[in-house]
Amino acid sequence: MGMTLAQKVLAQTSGKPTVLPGEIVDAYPDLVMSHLASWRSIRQLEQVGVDRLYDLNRIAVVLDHRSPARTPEDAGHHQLIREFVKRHGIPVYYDVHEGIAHLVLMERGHVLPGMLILGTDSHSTIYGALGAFGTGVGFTEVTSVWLTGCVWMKVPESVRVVITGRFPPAVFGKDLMLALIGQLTANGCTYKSVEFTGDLVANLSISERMTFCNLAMELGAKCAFVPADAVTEAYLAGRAKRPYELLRPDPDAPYARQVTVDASALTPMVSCPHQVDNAKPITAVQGTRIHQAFLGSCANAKYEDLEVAAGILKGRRVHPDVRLIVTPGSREIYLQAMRSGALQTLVEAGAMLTNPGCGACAGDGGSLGDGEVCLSTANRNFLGRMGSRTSQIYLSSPATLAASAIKGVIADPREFLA
Amino acid sequence: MSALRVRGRCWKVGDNIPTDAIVATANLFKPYEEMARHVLASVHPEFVLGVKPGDVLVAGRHFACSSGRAVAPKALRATGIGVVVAESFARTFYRNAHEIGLPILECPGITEQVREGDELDVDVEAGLVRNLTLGQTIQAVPPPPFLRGMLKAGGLHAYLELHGGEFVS
Amino acid sequence: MEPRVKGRVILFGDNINTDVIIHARHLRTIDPAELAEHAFEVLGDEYPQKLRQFDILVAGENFGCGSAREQAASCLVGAGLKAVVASSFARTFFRNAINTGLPIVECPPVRGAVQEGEEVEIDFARGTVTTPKGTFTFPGLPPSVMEILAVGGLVPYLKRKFATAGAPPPRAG
Amino acid sequence: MAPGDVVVAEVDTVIFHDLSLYLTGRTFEQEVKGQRILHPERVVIVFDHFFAPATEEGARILQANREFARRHGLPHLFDSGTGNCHYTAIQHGFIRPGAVVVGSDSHTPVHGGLGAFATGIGNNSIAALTLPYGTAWFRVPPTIKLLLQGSLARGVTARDVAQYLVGRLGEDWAGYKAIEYAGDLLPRLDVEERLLFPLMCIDMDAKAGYIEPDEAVAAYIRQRTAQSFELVRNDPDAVYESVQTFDVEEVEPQVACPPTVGHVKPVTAVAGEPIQYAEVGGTPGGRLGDLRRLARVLDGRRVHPDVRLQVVPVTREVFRQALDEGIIAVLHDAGANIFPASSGSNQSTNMGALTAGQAMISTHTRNFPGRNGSPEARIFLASTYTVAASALKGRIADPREFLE
Repeated sequence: MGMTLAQKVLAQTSGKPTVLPGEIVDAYPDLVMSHLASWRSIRQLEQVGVDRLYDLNRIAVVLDHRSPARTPEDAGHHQLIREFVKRHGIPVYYDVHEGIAHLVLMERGHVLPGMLILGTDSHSTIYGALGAFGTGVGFTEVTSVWLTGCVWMKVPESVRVVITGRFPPAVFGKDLMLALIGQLTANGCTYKSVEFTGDLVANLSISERMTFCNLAMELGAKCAFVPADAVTEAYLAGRAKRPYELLRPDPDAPYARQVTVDASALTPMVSCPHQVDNAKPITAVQGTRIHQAFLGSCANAKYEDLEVAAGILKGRRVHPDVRLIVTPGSREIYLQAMRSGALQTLVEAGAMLTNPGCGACAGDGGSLGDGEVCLSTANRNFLGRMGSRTSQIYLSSPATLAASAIKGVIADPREFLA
Repeated sequence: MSALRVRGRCWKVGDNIPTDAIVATANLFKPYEEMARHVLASVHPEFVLGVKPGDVLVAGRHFACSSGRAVAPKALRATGIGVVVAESFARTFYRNAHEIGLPILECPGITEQVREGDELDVDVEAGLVRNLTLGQTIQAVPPPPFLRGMLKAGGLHAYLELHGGEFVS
Repeated sequence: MEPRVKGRVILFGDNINTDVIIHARHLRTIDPAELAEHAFEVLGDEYPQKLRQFDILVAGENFGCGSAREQAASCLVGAGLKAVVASSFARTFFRNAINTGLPIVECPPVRGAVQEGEEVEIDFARGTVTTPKGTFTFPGLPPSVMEILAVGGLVPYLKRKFATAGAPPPRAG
Repeated sequence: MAPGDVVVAEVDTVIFHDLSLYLTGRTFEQEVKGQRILHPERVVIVFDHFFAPATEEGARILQANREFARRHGLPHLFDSGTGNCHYTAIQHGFIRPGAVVVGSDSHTPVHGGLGAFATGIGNNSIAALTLPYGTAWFRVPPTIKLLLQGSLARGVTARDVAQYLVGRLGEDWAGYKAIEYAGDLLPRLDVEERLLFPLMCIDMDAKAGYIEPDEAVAAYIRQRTAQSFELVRNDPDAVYESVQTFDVEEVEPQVACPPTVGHVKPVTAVAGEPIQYAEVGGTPGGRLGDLRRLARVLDGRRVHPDVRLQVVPVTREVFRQALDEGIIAVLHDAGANIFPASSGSNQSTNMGALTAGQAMISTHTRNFPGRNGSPEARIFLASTYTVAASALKGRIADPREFLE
């Protein structure tokens, strides 16, 4: 029997010809990403008392969650990390000005099809947008992999999501994922690998593929993939740090489940407080008053996302009772949006533009007061995540966000993008 | 003894103490009692531990410079001190202290003539500081009549209430 | 890790996420005891204290979903919890629990069989959870994972490993 | 009226930032009870410290401020991201020659550079007197005239001269006094550069700083407001306590070193001091001129890898203009990080905290221990050029080598 992508990557990285779902393997990840949590991994390393790292070239450190330092503690943690990186000569290191770790590592060609990548961030599933197996781990596990190079992994079963049709106007990858999470629930793919396929996916931009694989985490997935193809190759041209192969699943690979989604039947979606799977069509929540709109996070602060929002906001003004915070995902995105004029448009419309990074999504700026409501393009709306425990977070696409920022209430973007 | 006559133990700090050291930004939005627990902690950690109501804070030149921060005199008052005597005050603090009714007295030469722990008797109206431990009297600059009136009333707001929103000379 | 644990149960529902277990603002430390002072705080200021009065946390589906933050597991250790029983776990929480030495049991019937404050007993060797409404079995964890849990987590495990082996293993082919 | 008299003056503009409004609002509602705000339209509120609050406390403060403004019908609230409070007030036409401007930010005297009488007064003063009665009390200060003569040497800006004066004259030199700046240097500077003098008069403890407004100021104001104003000229027989002349030709780039603003040295005396953070922002930095100067030094170069360079435009308009001029691209390419228009790292309310042993060089105004995080961190203050050069070198550096 053939193998799914998850099986192939784990077989390859554990030195086996084949692996089966359920089997536990000792795999050697190609890359271990740690963000601000790195300081904790460094402290654990001191606990273990060993300082010789397995392979410096498989380590990536990116400071994104609290950038720049907000407190002396943050500043101290950053300093500890910088010193560690320097002392060991870790070559893949990006400081606080670069942006969200996931996006930076993909843009700079560190993420390639077929790689096994661990990250101290649950949304490491996003690496599947380039055909890599990305999954989140805790900081102690990072310490362990720094030292041993190795991690135990249970080979996951796979779920195939076949997407057909085309998006109607004002419907995007985010809407599809919110609908899918609503349908399958937050527990729908726990411990599983999700493979996206179908006509729509074949032509989908890497940006939208990132949104797919990122949000798959909110299904509980261990990893998610859009199998690498010509679109992947085009993205990696000029970026890839080394040669790679286009790893694809075997035609007879075993899937625990197949789900088919007809994109043409979708409408703009909003996830309501306090769970991502509490997803509803825009028509069910439109008119809900918002105080803050956050265009940011690894889910939807990519260049295309900024362009979509700017397209709607062009020549219009953010509602006076709304704060629109725009946090581009990375420096590359920031610069691209600057050169295209999208940033100018957003600033003219009244947005507050912050430095690239995780920003408000990770509680770093844009905190909410009691009873305040935020519409966000991020991937989580859990109770209290962005501030007060009486605040509320709704999630949507950048288009819905832009329309809502103009109206001051959750609004249907189709009015602007018919 | 009126509020403008204070007798207590002397606590000393140096020149150019910024308002940041009186109330750090991190404590700016705390209740005054909470602020009072950290007053001057970075320059004189024993002060908040030992200060008693009616004690006298003696400072060098340019006391309470840096940010305007009108909570600084309020936090000082919340520690219980009765008066601040300094070689000189930063302008905004000078204003702010009078406006909230915290007695302060400008007294050039004071730091040379008192030691930490000395017993002081301060007469703000008369502009006199008596060092009871050393048996010396030091002449200070009494506040001008306008500010004395404000101090006696208990601050600007109390003054305006007393005089129906008018300034009387 | 003790072969058997027994104690009073604190009950939670489905999809308890890591933002609820320990908010990002408290991730300034990795000390389990300090973290425990803020566990479940978002549900109410009384929660960190309340948690300490119980021994075993029982929850429904998808416990620990959300971030990969390891403190979601270690704060429970700091609060003195001896084990977590859930109908299912989010995978990052599952790994983090093992790595911080917090025993976890996946046993769906338990959630419906206990009330908060009741006593249950977990026998890890036999793979059973005994509740007032009966005894339920659960599949054991793989031996490689049990090895980590048995010594109290990944740091002690690594310490031991390097003390005996001396150097990292050879690189994979 | 004569120096020493107490006068009560009608206030034209009251400036609040988020911190001062919160404290003043609390005093107004809890201590000065039952009063209404006499002139809501004269109140300018700018959220510039907690520009994107990282804490719930910050969010609550902004929320309380928004509610205060709504409750009292204050129409001019500029929410997070608009800019630094003083430049936002200027940008939106609230400052005019001859106006009386107060605020509880100590740098309110900056507006004296546009011919206003402007000074910092306490929250209590504003809560008890200015809000309910529309006035403020002042003791008429004696005035000192400082004549600044000559042209600036290469790599030297108004900032350096203003800082040099603080170092030379002392931190309490002008206590309770006003300083009028004059001399042939001023007409050679653009209007925003001149503002550095009254801005930094506070570092000599002056009550106010003033520059007699000229046509350049009038043109600058006209770009920002349609309201009429008069260019108030000094009385020919104005009495000064003293007149002092400084020749600025010899002034070198200056750095204010820890622990106080008066600890000023020529850059050559501190060059080589390692730094981890550099910031161009705050009331004396982050103006369009600063961003241009910064870009001039950084163009085609890279910030030192050990340094985080933070750039904070003073207003949204400045940022927009800098985008158009390609400045932001130059700064980004050099490795700088750009932040929303705000007060940036001032007091590290929203960013810019330092841990023990770290050092920052910035265009901000204060360097007291503990101002930005740990009391064991060190803060150096300098001109945009010096901050730029230092960011490139990773150490405090003389900017003149980059400005051939």
